[in-house]
Amino acid sequence: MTQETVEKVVIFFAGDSGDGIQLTGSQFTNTAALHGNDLSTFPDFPAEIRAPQGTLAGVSGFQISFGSTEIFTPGDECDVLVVMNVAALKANLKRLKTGGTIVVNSDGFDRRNLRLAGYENDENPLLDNSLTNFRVIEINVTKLTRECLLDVNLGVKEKDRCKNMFVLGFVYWMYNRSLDHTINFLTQKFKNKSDVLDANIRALKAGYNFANTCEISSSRFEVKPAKMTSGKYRNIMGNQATAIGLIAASKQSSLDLFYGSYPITPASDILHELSKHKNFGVRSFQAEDEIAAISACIGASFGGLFGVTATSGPGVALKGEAIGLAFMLELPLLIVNVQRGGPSTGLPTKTEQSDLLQAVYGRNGEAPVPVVSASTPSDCFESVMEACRIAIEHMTPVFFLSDGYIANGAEPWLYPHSKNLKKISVPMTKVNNSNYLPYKRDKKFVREWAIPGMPGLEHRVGGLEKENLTGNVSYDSSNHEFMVKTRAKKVDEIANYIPKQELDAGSKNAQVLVLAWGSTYGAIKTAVKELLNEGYSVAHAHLRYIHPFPKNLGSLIRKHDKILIPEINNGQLIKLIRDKYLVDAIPMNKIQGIPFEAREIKNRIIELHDGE
Amino acid sequence: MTQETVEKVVIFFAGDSGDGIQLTGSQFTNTAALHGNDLSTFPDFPAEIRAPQGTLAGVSGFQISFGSTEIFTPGDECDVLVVMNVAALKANLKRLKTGGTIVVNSDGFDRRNLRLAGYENDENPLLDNSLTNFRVIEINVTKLTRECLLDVNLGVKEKDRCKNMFVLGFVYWMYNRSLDHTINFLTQKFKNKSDVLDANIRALKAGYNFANTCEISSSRFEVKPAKMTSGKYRNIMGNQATAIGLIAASKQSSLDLFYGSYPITPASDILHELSKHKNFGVRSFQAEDEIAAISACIGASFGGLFGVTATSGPGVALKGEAIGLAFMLELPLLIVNVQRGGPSTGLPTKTEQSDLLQAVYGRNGEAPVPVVSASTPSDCFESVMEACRIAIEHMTPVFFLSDGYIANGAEPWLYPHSKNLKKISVPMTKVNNSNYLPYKRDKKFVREWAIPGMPGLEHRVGGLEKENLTGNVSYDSSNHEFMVKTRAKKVDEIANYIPKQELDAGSKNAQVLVLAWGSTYGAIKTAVKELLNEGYSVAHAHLRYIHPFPKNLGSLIRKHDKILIPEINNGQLIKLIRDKYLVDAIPMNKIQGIPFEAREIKNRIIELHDGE
Amino acid sequence: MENKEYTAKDFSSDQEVRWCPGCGDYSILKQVQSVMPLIGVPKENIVFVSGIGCSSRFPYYMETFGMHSIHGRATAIASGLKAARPDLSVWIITGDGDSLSIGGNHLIHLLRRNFDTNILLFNNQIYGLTKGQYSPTSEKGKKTKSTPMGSIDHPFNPLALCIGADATFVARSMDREPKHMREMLIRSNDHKGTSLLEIYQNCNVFNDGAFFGMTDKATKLNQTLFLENKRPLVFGENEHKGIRLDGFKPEIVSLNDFSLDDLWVHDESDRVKAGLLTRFFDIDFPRPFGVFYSKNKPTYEDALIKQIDEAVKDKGKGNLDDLIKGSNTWTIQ
Amino acid sequence: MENKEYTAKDFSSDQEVRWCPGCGDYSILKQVQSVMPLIGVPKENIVFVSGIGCSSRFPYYMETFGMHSIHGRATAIASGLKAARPDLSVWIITGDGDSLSIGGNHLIHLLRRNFDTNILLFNNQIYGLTKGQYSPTSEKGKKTKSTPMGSIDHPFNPLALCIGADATFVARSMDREPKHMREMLIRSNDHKGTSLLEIYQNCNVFNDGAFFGMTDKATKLNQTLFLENKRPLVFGENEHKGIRLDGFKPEIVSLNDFSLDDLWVHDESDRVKAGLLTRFFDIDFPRPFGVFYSKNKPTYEDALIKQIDEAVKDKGKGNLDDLIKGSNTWTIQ
Ligand SMILES: Cc1ncc(C[n+]2csc(CCOP(=O)(O)OP(=O)(O)O)c2C)c(N)n1
Ligand SMILES: Cc1ncc(C[n+]2csc(CCOP(=O)(O)OP(=O)(O)O)c2C)c(N)n1
Ligand code: SF4
Ligand code: SF4
Ligand SMILES: [Mg+2]
Ligand SMILES: [Mg+2]
Repeated sequence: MTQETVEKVVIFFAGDSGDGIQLTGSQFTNTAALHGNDLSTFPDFPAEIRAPQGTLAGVSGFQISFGSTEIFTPGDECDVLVVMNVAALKANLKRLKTGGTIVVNSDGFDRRNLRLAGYENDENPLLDNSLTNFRVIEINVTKLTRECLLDVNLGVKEKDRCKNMFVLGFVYWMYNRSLDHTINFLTQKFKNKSDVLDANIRALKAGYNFANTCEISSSRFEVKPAKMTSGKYRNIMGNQATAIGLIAASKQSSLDLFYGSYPITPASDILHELSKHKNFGVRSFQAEDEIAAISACIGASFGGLFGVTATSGPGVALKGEAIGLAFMLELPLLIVNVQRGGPSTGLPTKTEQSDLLQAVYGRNGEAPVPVVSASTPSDCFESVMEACRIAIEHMTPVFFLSDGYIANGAEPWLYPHSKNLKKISVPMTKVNNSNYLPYKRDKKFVREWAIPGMPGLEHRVGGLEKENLTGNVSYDSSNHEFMVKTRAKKVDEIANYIPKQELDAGSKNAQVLVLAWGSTYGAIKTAVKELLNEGYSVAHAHLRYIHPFPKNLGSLIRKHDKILIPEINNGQLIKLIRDKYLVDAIPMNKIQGIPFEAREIKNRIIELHDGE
Repeated sequence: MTQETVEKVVIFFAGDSGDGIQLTGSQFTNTAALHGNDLSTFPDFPAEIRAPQGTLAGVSGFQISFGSTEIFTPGDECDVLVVMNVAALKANLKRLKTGGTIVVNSDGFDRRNLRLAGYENDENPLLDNSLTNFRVIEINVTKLTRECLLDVNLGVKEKDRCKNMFVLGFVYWMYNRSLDHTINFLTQKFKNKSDVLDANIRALKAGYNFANTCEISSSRFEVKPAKMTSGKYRNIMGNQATAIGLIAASKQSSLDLFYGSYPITPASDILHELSKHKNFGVRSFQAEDEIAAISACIGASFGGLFGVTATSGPGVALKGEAIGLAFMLELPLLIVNVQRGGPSTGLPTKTEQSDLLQAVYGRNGEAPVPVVSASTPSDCFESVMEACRIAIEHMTPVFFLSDGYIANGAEPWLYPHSKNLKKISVPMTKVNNSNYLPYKRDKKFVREWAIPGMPGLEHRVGGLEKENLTGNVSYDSSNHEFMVKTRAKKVDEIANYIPKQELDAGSKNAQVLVLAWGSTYGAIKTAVKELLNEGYSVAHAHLRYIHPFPKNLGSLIRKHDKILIPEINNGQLIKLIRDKYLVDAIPMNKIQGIPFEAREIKNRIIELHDGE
Repeated sequence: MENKEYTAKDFSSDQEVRWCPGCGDYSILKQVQSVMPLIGVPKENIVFVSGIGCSSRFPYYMETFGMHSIHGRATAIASGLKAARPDLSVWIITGDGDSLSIGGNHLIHLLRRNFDTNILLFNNQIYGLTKGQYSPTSEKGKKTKSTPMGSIDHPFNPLALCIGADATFVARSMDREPKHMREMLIRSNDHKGTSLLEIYQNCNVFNDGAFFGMTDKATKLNQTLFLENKRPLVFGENEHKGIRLDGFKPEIVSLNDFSLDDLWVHDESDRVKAGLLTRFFDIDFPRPFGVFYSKNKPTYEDALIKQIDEAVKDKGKGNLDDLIKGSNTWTIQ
Repeated sequence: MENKEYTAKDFSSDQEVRWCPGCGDYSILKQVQSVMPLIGVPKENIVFVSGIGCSSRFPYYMETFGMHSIHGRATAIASGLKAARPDLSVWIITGDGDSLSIGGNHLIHLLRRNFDTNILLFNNQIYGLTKGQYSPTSEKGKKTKSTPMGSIDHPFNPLALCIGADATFVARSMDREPKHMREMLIRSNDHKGTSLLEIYQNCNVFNDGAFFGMTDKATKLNQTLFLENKRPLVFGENEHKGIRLDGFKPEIVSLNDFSLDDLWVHDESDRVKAGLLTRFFDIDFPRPFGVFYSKNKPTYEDALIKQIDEAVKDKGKGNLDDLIKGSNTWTIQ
């Protein structure tokens, strides 16, 4: 047996939806985090709610990349594939790098499972030499788990549910991890079910010990803690960070949160999370549809709360008219779009960045709405707070763009203390403002807000064009032009209240600039970092603010010979950039419902760098 | 009395909504048309349904430009203003050019009318020298009309309704027109009301004779027939031309028309017009909302009819999700947007071009939809047929953009004979196609269509991503990318099936190119024509096809030093052009709910031409 | 502004009223303005929310807070407003197209949720603002701009629909009955929960005389039936006719042949009978006006606030740092 | 394909069925496939249109024409399809969220217009596809992912709502009653006009046992009531209980104390009584299954085609050149 020290490992756990793969993955994650590794994870759910057991459609997966260096993505190729049945192997073998390790529950390769996974005539990938390029560790997990639980007072079904702990124990051994965290977790989770608790812990330990004694696995790996900024960390998923960020924005502005939403994948988890936090004064409202959801938010914002609605692409399509109203009313409102594969119903469980132009242009009339986007799961917290800040301080609906990859992905988060969060100031008028005019503006072009309950400030708002200052209905030609331009100016003016764009890596005259937004961050970051180490002249700028762009963006990008814009769509940010700055930026597009791999980006940069 | 010959005259008729101004205008129009003048008209309705009589809000207007030369717009400044009361004068005096003529019903300047129009303390514009820059012809129209009808057996109210005919008679005399057409019209209209008929004809003749005898008006004008292409003409409004074009497309494709719509200004008249033509097999359906309207159209198209839905901006905002579905299903469908002032409810009765980017980008996911636009009232006919042809021959939803200005404007139309209209071929599969695959494509990337009732061709379609060829649901990554790109390619490919872009005027190396779309046509055409006569190096290209652009557009526009893009919005086409061709086109924007004046365009071109 | 005694005038904004001369909307505006001083709410705590339509211009004319929103969504907007601000008196102004065509879904969901808001549904059986297309309450066969051969849609029975959606308060009044309307407005206001008041409103431009029989002196008494709780259903000249129930079947009887005791006695709390009354519409019966049905049921906003209070009681007022931290943290030195 | 005698298998597509094992949808699919051969329509003339939801995957499994559309719009799409193609047999598949939440408005408008289509409303009182939020038919107080403290919305009574919207055919069945379901499917098909068939469907993953009392051997007979036209309402073990009407109030009686003649006799044509039956829901009564209400009324598509025919008769088949020309032309030489 050898003990190797490695910098970074990517493991993919896969099995049937019923196999507890997500739990296994998250336990491994937390243990790695506690060990001090940097990491990044992504779950891979089946598209069906619960496809028949043993089939390809039913495979659930969980990918984790962890290391002693900085980690920005869940990894391209996997080093280790852990599979609970043959369908899981078939569906995911393509992820494994040549020479990688497969940990196999060989009990999941019986005739029934083989048939369900589409193997005919006694084909069996374990027997046909198709895996010769990999190191295969076969374990009779089912059998061994049952054996170690022989004298536990549970049914077979319940015992079999401990298989995942056996495997987890095995993998813990491979990476020299402590079982403590998971044992604590189990103890908490099954505190009222001592039999189940006992069984799980036994299986976990059995797996660990099996690895230790059987010597089936000849090597053990050490992944040292990463040198990370010191401080307190937690693991966080994007949707969670978004929900928490919304509550934080509510606190920082002292406006109660009204969250109106209609369930839709992959945004629903924000609703689920927020509805748990009623003790923060959050009013969560499951509306009858997306239009009602945003309309209710407009009503709530009119009433002086902060209205937030979240959905995904098709839901945004329905909200367009109401967004236009909110824009005319100039009320604070946040529209969260957790993007998914489109168009139409598309690929609801897959990720995509294809709703950017919809956010920027998808309404009738001249109705520019600020657009803010998040780049990583933990970044959702700060960026959604920024989106809220803009909505409230500038009295406007704002789009916040996340996507399925960020929403469900997780990473360690050096979380802030609330006292270090920005305050959000609310442009509420004074109660006894006898000169109140609803559409009088300050130097930011922001109107003053008066809400029901303020005596003497009664006024009417609406979607018809309004007279400057008074807000009365006006059909006057030049007033209309003035108002259209003023509203646009107000939004453009936001550029003065956001940070300048900075380079994330590389130098300001680098030959190739990779310019991007959203969830492509990790892959680009990884690629650019490697290339910088290898001596390439490359830089990376990642946009949080897409409308308006940071003021210095034009001068920043024009310093580079080539501008590469990778997007998980057919080219959307690039249209905005080309239009605005007249630069011949180069698109790089992947529209497969999955993120870029760092190496794809790397190769493309090298191509551009070395001529072409 | 003099008789002058003039090339072109612009008259504006104005009065209370109840004064029959629209009828007066349309009678004058038809008479001018029959006289052989070229012309262009535009009605100016009040925003309220029926605002109180005598007020500014209640003024209704009608503008006509007619001449012995080509006429492309209803005119910038007016030569003659005909007003039935003081509110009409106050609201429209700004339209009149210095030295212009005002024909005034002085009975509409009594104390009550003055007060209603907002004049206090016996102010009266007829008495205070404020009109010294104009030639004022005062007539006691009310009194004179009553007098000439003294022995007619009608009530005062009914008699007063003939005032407009008195005025019309007067103006006919001024322009030396025959009364025949109007007498015929009245005879038809009041064939069962001989008293009313008699009264109207008397008033008409009385007005004519009054002018002839009283010598109040010292000059008479002759506007000779225009040299127009020979052939048969009719007068037509944009919405009418759109409706007729839809029926023509239905005929030319042999697909019955299903028209699903929800009323909205200024699109409703298409519904009104089409619902009159059930004998063409038109199924018009007033749905419960815009979503139901387009959904019903999708159902109808699935059933093998041709689904068409029309609305205005806010309605389009609601249809976005369903357009995405139609795009995925790849069924023929037309979405007509008669644009109006936005955003939100905006200025419903005013014109604007601000829904272009919504048409191009306003949906979730990658869902490019072809966009076709009309440039003049009569052009609606041919351009909507083109939009239908693309929808049907390329199996895709298509946007057709018109606007309030075109919709309600009118002009003479050299109408075609049906045998000269293009046939539209329907990509319907053969009934016994045993190899039918719903998403197999021809060389244009168009799929074959099979509809319910075709035995053996049963298949399922839907909004989830589909497998190439079969159309079965597919979550496969590379299939998704393939399908997204294929659908985009199919739309791009349409560029091979539309005409190349041509210059409307000017030469291909002119210094300034005016590039535009939609209802700015007339004003630009007028301006460019004048400038060419004056020796400027200017050209005009007007886009009918906006997505995809004609194939040669890039090379065409790059030949010019400066590209000016006038739009009735805050700059939308220009974004598409800059993005696509990286040219530093120059915006020219007017957002006042009213069209450009030719002289505005002209001045801007001169500025650009002469340096800047 | 001091919380003084208001008059109707205090509720009149400075905006010129812009309906067509003769429109029934004027009367409704007047009655609402004259009722406002009676409901005992400071005007800064009153909000009028409307959709789009002639009727929906209403909020501009009220000197209260107001929103003229988008077509069909006033009910949904008001739901959010009331959830956010249960302290406000929220009035929804909507037309037959606004509430029953594009806005039908939000209407029925508002009713089932029972937010304490007051809906005034101006039913003129036509689309006024878009100049005269038929609406979901227009009678079948109606010739309009969009139906030159007559409409072929069976119309909604708005009150039957609302009762089907479990409305807790359903009433009807008419533009030409100002006194009755004021009474109904007060009843709507008093009801805790969603009140649906349908108001017949004459559009004298596009659908003049839609309710002629119910307003014309000659026919009015025979064609209208004014409901009062616990009172028998009588109508006609000198109230000489009555309605009795033969099993489930209502029938018109003369009080010469029957006594008041034989008649159907109106009971606002009886949903089944209220349902029967809404059907005096399909058939040759007088049209009922008044409160058809009224029932107390918990409101949505009360339940919402209760959950928030409970959550605070159970878990304490949310602590942001605890939330940010979550349950599983580690420290990197 | 020849117009042969079909079997259920002919209606099974080649697509693998992908619901959770144990889902009630399987049974419904099976019954529909087995009923299709009985309706006498060539399968190329049958179309299944659905919205979005677990249930809405249904069309993929039917070897007919089909469309899996977008959330809530199947009813609107089917309306256009039927208007375009009255010759087709159109089936709408929808869930409680699809039809009553986002799609509520199109549903009630379809019902009032009375297109001859068949709606199968799979009511599992939960959002299945989005993994378990409460729906508009979930009981108040329900704890779900979006309502950890229990839902506070009063649920719709779907059949009461549909009757309020003037539905012409309203029925209920259940996944676990295959024979009854087949009967109801045939009745739905036979009804000319919109048929609304609510089917209780167990979602064993997110709302298991929602209808347990109505399917469990021990309670089933007491908690269900199977309606048959012209037959008295009896239920319970050995049908020993019945329902009689005391005025407008239904009451449960024992057949020891009352005879069959005393009982309420079901009458499918009586809308008022159908309304009462839909309310066996709020209260402690057995849940009725069967046809609540059925009434013939002209369909929208027939009226539409009639107008087209009349227009052709009156004005002749449209001549395009006449239309283009209009009534007022002139010639320039
Ligand atoms: C999304 C949208 N669709 C359509 C319209 C056009 N529109 C405005 S009001 C209206 C209907 C008006 O009817 P009703 O609600 O009965 O009000 P009324 O004018 O009769 O008072 C319509 C169709 C709109 N403003 N917005
Ligand atoms: C516009 C839109 N909003 C939301 C969704 C997400 N969504 C899909 S199905 C569904 C509800 C499913 O519930 P139900 O109709 O009862 O069907 P079931 O899954 O229970 O059969 C929702 C909210 C969507 N697909 N589209
Ligand atoms: S159109 Fe009808 S409803 Fe509208 S303001 Fe005029 S009269 Fe009133
Ligand atoms: S989630 Fe529920 S309704 Fe959906 S397939 Fe599974 S069991 Fe059926
Ligand atoms: Mg109306
Ligand atoms: Mg459901």
